[in-house]
Amino acid sequence: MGITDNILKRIGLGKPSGDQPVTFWSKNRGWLLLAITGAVFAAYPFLPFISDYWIDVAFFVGVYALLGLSLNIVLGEVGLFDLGHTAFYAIGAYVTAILNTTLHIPIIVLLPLSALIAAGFAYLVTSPVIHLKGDYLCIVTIGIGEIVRLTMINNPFNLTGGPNGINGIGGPNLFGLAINSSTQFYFYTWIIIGVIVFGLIRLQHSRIGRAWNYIREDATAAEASGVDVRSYKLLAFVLGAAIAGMAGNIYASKQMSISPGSFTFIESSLLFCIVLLGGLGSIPGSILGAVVVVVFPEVFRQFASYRLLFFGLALMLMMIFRPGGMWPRKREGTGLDGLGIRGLPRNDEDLILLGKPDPAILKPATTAVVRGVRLPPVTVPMDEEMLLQTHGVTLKFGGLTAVNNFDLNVRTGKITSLIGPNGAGKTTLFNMITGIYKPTSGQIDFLGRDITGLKPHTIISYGIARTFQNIRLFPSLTCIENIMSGPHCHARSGTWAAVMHTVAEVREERDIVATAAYRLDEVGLWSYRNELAKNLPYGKQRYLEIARALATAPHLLILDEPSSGLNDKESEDLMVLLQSLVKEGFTLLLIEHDMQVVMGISDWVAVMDMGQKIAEGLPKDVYNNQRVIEAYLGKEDD
Amino acid sequence: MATFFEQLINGLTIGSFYALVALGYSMVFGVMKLINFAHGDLFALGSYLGYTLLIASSSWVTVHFGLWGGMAIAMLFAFSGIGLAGVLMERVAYRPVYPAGRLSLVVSALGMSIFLQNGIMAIWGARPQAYPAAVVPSTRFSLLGLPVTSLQVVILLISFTLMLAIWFIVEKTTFGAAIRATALDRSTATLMGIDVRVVIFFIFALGPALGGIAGVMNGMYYRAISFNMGWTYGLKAFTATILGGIGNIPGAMIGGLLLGLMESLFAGYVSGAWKDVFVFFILIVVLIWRPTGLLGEKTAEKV
Amino acid sequence: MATVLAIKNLVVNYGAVEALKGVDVELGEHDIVAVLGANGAGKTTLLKSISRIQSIKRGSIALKGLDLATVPAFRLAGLGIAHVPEGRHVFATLTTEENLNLGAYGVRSMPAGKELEKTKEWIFSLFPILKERRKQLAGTLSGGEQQMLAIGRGLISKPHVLLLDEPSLGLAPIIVQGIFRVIRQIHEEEGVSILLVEQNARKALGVARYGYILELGKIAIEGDASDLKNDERVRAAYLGGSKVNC
Amino acid sequence: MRKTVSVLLVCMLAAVLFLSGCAKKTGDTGPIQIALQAPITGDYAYEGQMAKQSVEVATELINKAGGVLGRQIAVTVVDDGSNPKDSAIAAQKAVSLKVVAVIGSYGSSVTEPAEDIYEKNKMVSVGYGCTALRLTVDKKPNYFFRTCGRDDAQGLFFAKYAVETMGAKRIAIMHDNSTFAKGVAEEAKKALQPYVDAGKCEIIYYDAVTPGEKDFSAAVTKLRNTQPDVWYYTGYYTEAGLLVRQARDAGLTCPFIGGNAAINDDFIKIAGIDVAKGCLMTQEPLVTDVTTAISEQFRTLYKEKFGDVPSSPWPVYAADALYAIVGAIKNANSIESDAIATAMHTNMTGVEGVTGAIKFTAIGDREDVPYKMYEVTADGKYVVHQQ
Repeated sequence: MGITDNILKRIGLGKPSGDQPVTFWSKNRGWLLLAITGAVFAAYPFLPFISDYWIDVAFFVGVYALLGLSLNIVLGEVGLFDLGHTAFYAIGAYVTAILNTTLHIPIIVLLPLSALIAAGFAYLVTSPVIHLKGDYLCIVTIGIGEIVRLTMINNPFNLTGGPNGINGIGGPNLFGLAINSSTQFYFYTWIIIGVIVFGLIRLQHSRIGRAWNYIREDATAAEASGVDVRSYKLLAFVLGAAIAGMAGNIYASKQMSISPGSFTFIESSLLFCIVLLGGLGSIPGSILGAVVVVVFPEVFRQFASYRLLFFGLALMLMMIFRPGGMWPRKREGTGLDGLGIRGLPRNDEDLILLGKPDPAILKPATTAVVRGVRLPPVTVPMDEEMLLQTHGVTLKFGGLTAVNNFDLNVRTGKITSLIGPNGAGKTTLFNMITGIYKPTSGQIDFLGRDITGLKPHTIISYGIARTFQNIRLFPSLTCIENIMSGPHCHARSGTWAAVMHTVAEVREERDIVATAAYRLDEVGLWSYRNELAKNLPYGKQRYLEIARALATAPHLLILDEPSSGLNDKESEDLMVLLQSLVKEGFTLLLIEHDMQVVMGISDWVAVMDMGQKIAEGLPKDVYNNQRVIEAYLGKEDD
Repeated sequence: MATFFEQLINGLTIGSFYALVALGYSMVFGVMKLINFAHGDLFALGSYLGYTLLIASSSWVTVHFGLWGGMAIAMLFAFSGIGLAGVLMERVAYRPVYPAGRLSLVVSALGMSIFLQNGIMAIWGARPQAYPAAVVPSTRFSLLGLPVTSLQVVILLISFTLMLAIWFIVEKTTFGAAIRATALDRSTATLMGIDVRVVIFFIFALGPALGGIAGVMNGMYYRAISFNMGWTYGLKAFTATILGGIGNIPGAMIGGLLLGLMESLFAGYVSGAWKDVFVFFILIVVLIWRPTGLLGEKTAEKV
Repeated sequence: MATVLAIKNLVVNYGAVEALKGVDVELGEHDIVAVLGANGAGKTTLLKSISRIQSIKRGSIALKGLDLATVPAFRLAGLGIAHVPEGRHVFATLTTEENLNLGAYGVRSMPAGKELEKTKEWIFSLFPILKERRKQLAGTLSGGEQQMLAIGRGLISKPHVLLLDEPSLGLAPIIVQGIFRVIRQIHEEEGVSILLVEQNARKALGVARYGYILELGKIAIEGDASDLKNDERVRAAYLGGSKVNC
Repeated sequence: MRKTVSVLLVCMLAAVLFLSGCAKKTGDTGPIQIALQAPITGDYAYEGQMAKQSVEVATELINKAGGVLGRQIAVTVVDDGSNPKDSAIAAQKAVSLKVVAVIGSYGSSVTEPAEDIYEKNKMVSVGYGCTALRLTVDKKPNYFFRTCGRDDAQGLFFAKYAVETMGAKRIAIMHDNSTFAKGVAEEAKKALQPYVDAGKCEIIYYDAVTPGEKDFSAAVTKLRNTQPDVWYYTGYYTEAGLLVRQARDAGLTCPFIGGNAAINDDFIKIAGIDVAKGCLMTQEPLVTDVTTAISEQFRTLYKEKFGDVPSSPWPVYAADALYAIVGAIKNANSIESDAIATAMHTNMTGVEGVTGAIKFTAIGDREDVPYKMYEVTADGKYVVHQQ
């Protein structure tokens, strides 16, 4: 029930908050509206002024809504620039056509099958290119779309019928009921859409939907928060392709004949427009976008040669006057209810308390399981005192040695600082520890395990979290959603669990939000939970980023210049927080230039210059080390 | 071997059209981070402008200024006309959408493209038009044993001169540095005393205007022009731009020429029907190997 | 001391939020003025408003009596205002030298040629490392070198007024010292008036003549730098206690 | 509770699936409504727009002559945008307009979904530019007809002409991967097969070019190197014009034969008369070569209204489709679909179109479409080639 409510709330029909009297209407608002929508849909074909033509138009709205929804996953949720989505649609249609006309497999059996094959195809073609950025991915998707279309035209193995396409495709048969009239197709399609929308809304409000959004907002930060970016991108393509494949099946069975002319680049760009017109990441928006794109040219059909002129104009005007789309997804202000998570404690304090971590979790694990993550067995002799050790780590970029044979020891429960001139290679070393770069040589041991060269999202699930030199948040998500990326790496529920709301999934979701609530409260940002991260002042963004890292329940927290941009007073507040974290059981590793901070709280300081260690020791020894003074500290004038 | 060289010249000619259109793409993208999907249609419009000038004056320009003079005037006409159209387009379709972000701009650009295409159809009709034979120079001669037309040579010369000129302006002059600075960081560029509006004006005038010239040359060379020819060229030029590394001027040139050569050689030796499949396949392979195109920067993102 | 830059009752809005709520700041001839304050107090907004890359809602900014609202933003460089933005903002894919040349772009009286070369030599004498790096892409420089380049790029137009935004941000102590040395040097030797925005209050007040402290878009405290250093409120809020001793 | 409601809702909606009706036809006064489905926008917009003009002219002529059954006729245009999806909606629109019959449409793959819809709704439709075999041969439709010829007839005509009349040994076939061009090319290849088997000729080149492109020099160079005796191009005139010119530039001298989509005044304009001169085209008789009274009237009125006769043969078949429909209505003395369809199949006596008498076979193809070889003359006209 939660989700329906949230949608209603977004469109301004939600339950009244506060102490307004509970009426029958307010109590059953969700169901009533759903029933009304259903009734309107059911009644539509029987309205007196609705001819078969308008029913067919509604059918095509349905097909495009499905396509819009499927592209919305890729483009809207994950932000991948896909201008070749028609390829998957085409695959679905052709699989249906070929298998139905040659092997006479019933259309209804082909519905899931074409989805499956389209999904498999998407996996095959996108996995080698999924790492490409923005416009480069865009041209690749265009290329895939064109390759598919041209292959269909060129009729390999006499399968696709060449430019003529394939005819004689049958209609779906539902347990003896043959679907062939316009009205039947209308209902058939819209019932399928209903089911898919239900699943998509559930996905949108699960860790999977959130992970997609994290990637869209900032892929590097998402990876560093424990999201397996590559897999989630692929999942989006695969799911999107599956739905597009279904749309292809429906289209082919309605048209009875298909040809490559239906799967051109223009179709792909129309789908792109549907998603943008509706609003990125908005499910009702995608459906509305389909309505506009299909109905608009119909209304203007009598203007014949001018109708596309108007259509082009309309697209521009829409983007000028409603740049966010017609029905954008609103995130802020919907409160925790907007997350669509069930079984939360009624009041804030209980929720925050629920998220308080078990102190055992924060102890470096000698056992093999940490919060649901099965760790690989210990492979290097485990030193109880040393949490992290780098042995002779070296990284070369071309001819340049950024980090040279560096040994760093981080002791459990202590604050270790890494200082050194700008460009010395400190951040590069951090990037190797957290898995963004792979060392040229050397080894990194953490908790007695060799973590050299593992992916960032794996490393974070072992217990190393980080913040960035230039704050990297998920700007258009709320603060609580930002922090909910932290526990993501420990959760296990998959797509199916998210759609079905399994018991384990519901429990996991509740734990995620509770953990996030606890950390948000810890850094003093609870009152900002429903604000978008980008609207926070700079200093608060720093704290938000630290809270996000803490929410991953790390053993080691790596902070890259946490006091940068803070004045002396603010730095002091930060020091208080950092020291309290150590008391809580975290181990800290800092890069810092502010000597007040470094000397004030560090237990151990290592100094790096030109990729090499030039000194290490207790803060006061380092501070008076002549070599460090020469290379880094300098002599104060005043 | 002679065939190979012929295909080479064919490839260079078509490639130089791609390169000129790609150059405009790349310039606009470099500064505005905008994929101007309407760019191909401006190219088509350029073709029509040149055609109209040569037809409307019933070859008056050709009669008075000779074949080459007529061609030059038509090119200048299209150059200025499309330059103006580019600037107008930026004002009307893009400037109001900048705050909405890149994806909205793509939709606006697609809308502009549909609008332009159907606008051309509304004005000049759906029928393809042909540049009249009387206005096209067609002297044939043999160059190093290969049969070429003087028009082909002139087109190659003009294209390469234009490309070199643009490369020089952008890479070697102070104004070029100002353009590149604007592309990187607009407000800091303003702090340097760079008038960003002038840079944008310049980019949106020159980029499309190059396409306009290419449009006229294309019309002269192939004679046939149609209202929907912009799509094909736009897509190919975009491919070329990406192949070379988007936003990179020499990259666009190399991408365009390479694309022309690949098409020509593949169609000539293997199959015309599978040509575009091959081209896109190569593009994808290149991108897997070099994720930011052939000349794209290989800098890792700083974190 | 004659006033070079006079800011009166400056109000700036970000959407509905008031970032500056009526600020008055003055910078004299041959002067260094520091603007301090917490994050989000509006310091950077102030500098951006002066160089007109931030639109203002109310108030006036005058350079030697010339109302800057009448001048387009890109002309300011030619009028002798140089702004070194926060976070350096060097043009990463341009070379060091191209970056420097662009600094003089807005100055018509400085045609590329001898004059420019001479000024460049002066910059190189301030920051010798830049000369070594002149053919290198700015993006490949270290943070400290980029900051030097940003300052050099501002100075190459030989400005009357230099707006410096957080020059010490994220830099090693030794670099910070060097940069402050140069600030003092150009002020003393060339007579450039400097408006300095800093987090590092101790350093800033060490070099400045006068200081303003911005709080939530308003001037909370102002006064001579030496007085501010000893002001109890300033000490508590901005200089931090001396809990740390080393 | 929630589950029950969902189940109920789904059951309700499913039940509705059983209840679907269909529309019925109109009254008996006022003009007889006929629809023209044509590509007014999209890639083949020029053909669609000329078809519209042709039908306008034919309508005027018919109405001036008193209409049919004492009523005038009126034609509504529905645009199918040259693509199959729009075609289905356009067809459904025509059905919902409750017209008596439909003219349309142009391309085969665009016509196909529309044909299915018209067939399902028992509405007579007459295609005018859709030449693929399967529209009639595979489907054996009851309500679908076409006034244009079929790919195989043209392919056969070419094969016979090339081998028997011209005595060509090395034959090159080129198409543009469009439904139509590839259809003719395939049929031509099929028709050549017996000759190939008999060792009389060989197909030394079979490939496609991409429509919409302008540079085919790579393709023609490849073609030239195969040294063909004759070269058949089945695609559209724009590309045909470019191809011929670029082929001549590349030094290919063998005779060029175009298909019936290549015949168009613009072919000559694009190729240039020096090159176009002497090119051959396989083609149904052109409107200019039919000397019936209707043809005369049609040409005169078309010229009057639009300046020139249609530059392509297809729009004329759209006019013929109208004549066929009107003739069938007259012969059937009814505007009921079944009556019209029956008349079309069996009783077309006295029905004349712009290109001559119109009769249909049992599966709806036009009877006796005589192909002729046309030649481009030195003054840029198409005349029947005299061997």
